[in-house]
Amino acid sequence: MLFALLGAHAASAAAVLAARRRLGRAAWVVGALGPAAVLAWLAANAGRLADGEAVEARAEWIGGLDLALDLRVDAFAALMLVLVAGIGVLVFAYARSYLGPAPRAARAAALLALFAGAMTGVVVADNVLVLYVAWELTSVTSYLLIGLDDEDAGARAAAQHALLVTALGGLAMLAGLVLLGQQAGTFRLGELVAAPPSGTVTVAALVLVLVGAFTKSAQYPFHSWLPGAMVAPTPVSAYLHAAAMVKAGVYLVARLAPAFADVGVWRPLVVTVGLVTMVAGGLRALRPFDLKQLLAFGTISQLGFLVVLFGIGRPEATVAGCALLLAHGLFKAALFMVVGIVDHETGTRDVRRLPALAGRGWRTVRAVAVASAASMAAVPPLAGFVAKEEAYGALVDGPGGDRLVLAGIVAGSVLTVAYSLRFVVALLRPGAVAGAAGSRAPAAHAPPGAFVAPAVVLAAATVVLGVAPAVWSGLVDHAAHALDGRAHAHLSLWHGPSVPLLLSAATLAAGAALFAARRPVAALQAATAPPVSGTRVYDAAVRGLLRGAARLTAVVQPGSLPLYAGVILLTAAVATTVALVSGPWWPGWPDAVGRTAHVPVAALLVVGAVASTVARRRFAAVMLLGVVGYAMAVLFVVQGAPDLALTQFGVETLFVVVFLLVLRQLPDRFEHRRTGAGRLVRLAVSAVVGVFVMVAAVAAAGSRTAEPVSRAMSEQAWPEGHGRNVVNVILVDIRGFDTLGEITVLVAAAIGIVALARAGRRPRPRARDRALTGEEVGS
Amino acid sequence: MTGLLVVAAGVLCACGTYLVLGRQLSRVIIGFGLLGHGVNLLLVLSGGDGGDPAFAGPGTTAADVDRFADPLPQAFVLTAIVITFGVVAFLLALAHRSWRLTADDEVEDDIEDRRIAAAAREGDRAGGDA
Amino acid sequence: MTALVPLPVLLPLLGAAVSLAAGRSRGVQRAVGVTTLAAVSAVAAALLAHVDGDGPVAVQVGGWPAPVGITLVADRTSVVLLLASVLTMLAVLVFAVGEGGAERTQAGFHPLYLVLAAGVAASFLTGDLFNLFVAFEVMLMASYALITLGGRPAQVRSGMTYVVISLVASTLFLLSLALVYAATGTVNMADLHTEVADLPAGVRSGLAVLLVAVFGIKSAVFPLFFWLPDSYPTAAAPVTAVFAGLLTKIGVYAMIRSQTLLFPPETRPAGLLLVVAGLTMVVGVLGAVAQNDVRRLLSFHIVSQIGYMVMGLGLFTVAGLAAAVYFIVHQIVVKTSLFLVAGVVERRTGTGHLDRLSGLARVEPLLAGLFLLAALSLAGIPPLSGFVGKLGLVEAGLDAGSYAIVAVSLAVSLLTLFSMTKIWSNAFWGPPPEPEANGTEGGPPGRRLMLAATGALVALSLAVAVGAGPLYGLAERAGHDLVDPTTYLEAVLAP
Amino acid sequence: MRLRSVILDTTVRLVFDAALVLSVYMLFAGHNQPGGGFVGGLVAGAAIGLRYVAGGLDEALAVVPVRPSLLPAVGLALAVGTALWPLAGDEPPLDHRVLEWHLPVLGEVALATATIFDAGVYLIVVGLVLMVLDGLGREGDEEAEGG
Repeated sequence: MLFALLGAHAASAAAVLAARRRLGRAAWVVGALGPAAVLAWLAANAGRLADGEAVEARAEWIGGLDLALDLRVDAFAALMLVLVAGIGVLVFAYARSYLGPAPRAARAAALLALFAGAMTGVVVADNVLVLYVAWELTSVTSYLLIGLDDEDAGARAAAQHALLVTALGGLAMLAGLVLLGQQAGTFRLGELVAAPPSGTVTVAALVLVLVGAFTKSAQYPFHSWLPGAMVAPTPVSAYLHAAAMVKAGVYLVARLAPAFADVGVWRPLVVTVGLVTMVAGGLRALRPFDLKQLLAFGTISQLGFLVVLFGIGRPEATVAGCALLLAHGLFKAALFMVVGIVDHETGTRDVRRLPALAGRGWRTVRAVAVASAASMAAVPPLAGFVAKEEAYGALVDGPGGDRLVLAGIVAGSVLTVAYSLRFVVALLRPGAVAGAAGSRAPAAHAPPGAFVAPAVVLAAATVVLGVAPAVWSGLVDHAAHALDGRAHAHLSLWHGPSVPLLLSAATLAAGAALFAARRPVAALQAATAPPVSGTRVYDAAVRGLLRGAARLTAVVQPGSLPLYAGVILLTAAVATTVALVSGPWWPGWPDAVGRTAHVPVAALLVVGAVASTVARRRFAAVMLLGVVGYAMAVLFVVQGAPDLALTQFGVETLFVVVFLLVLRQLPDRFEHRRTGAGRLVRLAVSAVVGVFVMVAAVAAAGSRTAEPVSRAMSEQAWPEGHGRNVVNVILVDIRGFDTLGEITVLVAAAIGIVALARAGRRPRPRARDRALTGEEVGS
Repeated sequence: MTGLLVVAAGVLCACGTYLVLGRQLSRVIIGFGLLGHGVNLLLVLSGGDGGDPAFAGPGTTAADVDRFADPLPQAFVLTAIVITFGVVAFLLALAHRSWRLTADDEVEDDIEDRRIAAAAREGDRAGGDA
Repeated sequence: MTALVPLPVLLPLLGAAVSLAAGRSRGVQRAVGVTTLAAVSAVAAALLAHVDGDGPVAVQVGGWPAPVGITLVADRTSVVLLLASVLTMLAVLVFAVGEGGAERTQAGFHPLYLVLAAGVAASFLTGDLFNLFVAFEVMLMASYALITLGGRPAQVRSGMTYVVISLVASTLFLLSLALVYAATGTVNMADLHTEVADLPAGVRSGLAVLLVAVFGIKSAVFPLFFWLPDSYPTAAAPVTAVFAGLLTKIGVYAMIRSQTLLFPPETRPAGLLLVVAGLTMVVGVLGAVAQNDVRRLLSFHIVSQIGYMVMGLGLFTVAGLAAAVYFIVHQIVVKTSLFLVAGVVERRTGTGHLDRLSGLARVEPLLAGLFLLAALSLAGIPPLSGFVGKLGLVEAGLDAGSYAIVAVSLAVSLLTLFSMTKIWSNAFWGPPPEPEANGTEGGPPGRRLMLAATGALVALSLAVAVGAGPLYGLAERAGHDLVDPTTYLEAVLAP
Repeated sequence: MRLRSVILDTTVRLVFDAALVLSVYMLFAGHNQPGGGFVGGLVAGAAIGLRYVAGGLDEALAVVPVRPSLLPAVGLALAVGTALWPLAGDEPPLDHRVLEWHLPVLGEVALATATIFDAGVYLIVVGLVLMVLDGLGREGDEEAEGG
């Protein structure tokens, strides 16, 4: 069944793409089938999941790599699925109005459906390698979604930025997961967490896995891709960058923390990164005039909060994390939708150009914005408040180190209140945030009801969950319990006059004060803004990579053939010699002179070779080469190889004839050119090669102990091969297969020569036609 | 293995290498000719120091076989000679074509490589200025 | 079953002869080419089924038992690579017919292509080191002729680079054969397994490293790869595609085969191979990042990806070799698909330069989808075949404690992704091209055939991923055979 | 037209015929004496080269009445045929044997498949020479004549 759910996503995406011309707006309905199926399935299985049961499925894929498609849904996965599928359905409904039947809409709907499937895969995977598969699929689909408006260079760049950063983390994570699995002896997530390994390798593996989680959840210092990703259409942002994809990292931290929080650097690392992210993101959210950017940094901040809560790995904090996970999904998706509606209807989301959202039709939108932002700021009695109370409570009662964490979280929450206020005020009274700016967009018509409805649903949920915590107390309890057997949740609105309540009140007050003092704060921020932003670092890295690559390539790839040949010959000679002398190898000096006949032949060979090398005339050089060839033939006679001598003689003759045939068109003298490798370098390389050849030959020949196989050939040539000439029997019979190959070479050479000779004549094109039209200059 | 012939093979290979590292295709081809001779010489030597031509018959005895020059490397060399001939003939045709296209048989540097090298230098200068 | 083993070599040769005779009828040539390669694919598939079930099959050519005669050996590694290669060549041939470039204008295309197929098959199947040299030469000679087919200036220039460097490699190969025979008196690989073990340690190591260098040139590893990006991109699109997909992999195959079969464990240059693998990956991918021409960019990726295969070999474990074998299969298919996509793009737009391409996803959505799948697979994005290969290498590397090479391989896969997004972002995204710029509406003639061939290959790469379970099992068994070649030796040397 | 010495012409023709006979002899004798298909083919090729030098391209090409590329095609087919043919009888490829026929007039005729294989080699070498002359020779002549 779980496989069917995943398949439904893929099938609906395929259906949308296949019927893109006919579907129109209906594409969004088809695309939503996957998430809808998940919701239906959740409803049907709610009881089992609440009882602590898990639904599992398994299919083999690659046994050799321990990669089986293990799927498992427990209560925590169910909580994530509520988020992924529930908000997913609403986003599809919203996008139907936002993107409508635009030409890109079908592509967007299909990709969004694929993305929802991938995200579902992340949540239901019980094998860490399967989780990685789904994880990377979310990266790729989000790449394509961010670049949906591909005619915009900014969108293309942002998409690449997001993909590369998350893929970087993904690769680190892959290494970490494999190491972890190898340490534990299993790649099943459940088994891994149940019996966690430890030790140095495990610690390293965990750090690598965390890098993956941090990049995906936009934690500092890997956060910079998320604000850039806001170029995507708002439904995409609402889904990927609020509810779903960025939660993948949080999800992974949540899964692993109960087992690994005490191992090595986990807890200090995760909590530090989370806190830095929460505070830094909150500070950045106070600055942008683009409402979507404001929400983006707010999201980064809240993700940091979530990472802290889950990363601590203690039951109380885990409970708070589960509560905040859901609350955040609700209010952030609603807020993105609001910004999208405003953008869609007014044509801008810049506070400095925003018109007053007057009129009856806008009242609903304003209400949604206020309720959701208030939930974000943890104003009672909303879902965000309930979650925040749990978080404060978890840390107040914790051990000493948690006080520091608590202080950080309070600071982050103060900032949250401030930017939430800023968001609401900017929407309702733009002038109060941006001052009296120049031209404002004209007041817009109210959005249609269907456009607003999804956001209303989300806001309503925010309110209901806040007013009646009992509604979701069970859900959170089961989810937290599934993560950590010791965790139990009992959500309530009113804990009595306790430290958390006081902290909440103080947070709200401080946040309001911070917002009230926005002008001095802004001035201070402008003065103390860090000189480097994440995007700049990324851009510099990419530029540096491109320049470094070009520089390296210019060095190793100068395009000079003699240089290539020289490097290859030198490498072969030197590497082999080094290996040769690494062990016993020298067999002793060979005889100086074998037969007397060798002396004149060897002399002829040497003289001919040297003379041919230094000859300045082509004709002379070729003739001298011929001399060497004939000397070889003589040598073959001396060595007892008459067939060889005959062949050598014939081939050499033919070669000289063919060479002269070509040469008659070339100038007789070689031209002097001072190009390429210098003469000295060439001489040195040649000397190295020559010496290497001699040394290697002596070493190889001197180490022969066995009888050569050719002895059997000589003995069998007559009785078995019916020939006296052993060499010929070898050629046509014993090793006839070689000869078959050899004549094939001749056939191919003949075809190639004819083709080249017949190739059409062209005026000497110095400036080559690089277009490579594929057009041939055939006969 | 005869030292004298090993030295001859080494000299042939060295001379061949020197020519192969040049830029004019006709000299490169001559270089491959020399290299080929050098390596063929080594191949023949790999069968020992030679002997009687390997001709067998009904009356051939083990002692006769002992005196044979090793026939197998001869077959190798024969194959190698023929293959080298085919390839070198093709290379000549290529030189011929090159001559007709550019009035030269020189091996030029790769244009795209040089373009990228130039771009890299350009980038360095721009980077230095920034 | 033994009768099937030589067929992948002999059938294309026969086809080449017929095709050469039928030089004036392109129709006959096409029929011969497609039929031959389809038949060879069927033979390879049947062989694979047999070999995986019953172990290696050896055929003593001419009836001369090893080590006297030449032995052809079909084992898991060679046959699975052969099957992938032949299927790829079949798809590229169909593409070439659709493209109507060199295939249409040059009578020599079909015979040469079949000779190339024969050389490829012989390289995989031969169990004899000298015969491997001959098989290489068959393959190379056909490739020299194919790369310069048409004789355009750029082709002649890059053809020179290609031929000269290949000749250097061949000369070194011949030299190493002379040394091997001088030292052992045999060239049969199974026989060498026993003979080499008796050599002095230094001589053994020297031979091992020399063979790494020889096959390293062919497979384009650092620092022996410089010729490749200069020579591949200028040929006709189908020729580049088939070179990119096959030829370097055969070098890697030869390296794997020779290092595992010929040399005892203590001689294997594992450290050297891992260093070479890392440098090959890094330098190759940085070269790709620096390029602006699609085919050149992809050519550098050939180099970079070779590093992954050498990494699997350098680990010298069953897991590492299994990953390498799987990775080669994946690369043969995916790299060829990418070059075919590049071919369609150039046919359609007249350029492969990223600065001049834009918005292709709008006008060619199907092509864009094919590219995306192949590119993501190359970058190792799950659940595509490249991911499976990468995961195999990562697991093998971490299991062997070779952390550094794993880190390098992962970093390089990020850079691979980067350069793939560079192509996607520039060529497929962006404002669509002007209507008049893309020539004939609906693309060039033969476009459907080209897209069909490319699509078939991409589908094959998906099958490689979906069927990764059985295929990886096969690769693991192949890796096991490579580490422990007992069955191979028995098949070859048994009386 | 170039002026040709009649003496040269006649000599070449005589030598040419003798060389062809020699080449065929070498082809068939190769199994027992130095020679074989390759050397035989080279001798024939050299003879054709001589014809080319003496009489120009057309005369050289006229030696063989068919398209030059047919020679390697047939040669390759013959060689591959001898490799393929034993497979039909479930023998290893290239397993040579002596075929004997009893023909009406000639009586016993024996032909070793090894010789067929060697004949294939011979044809390919001759074909290669012809194709090279046809390719490079023609271009060269045109250029030489055109200045």
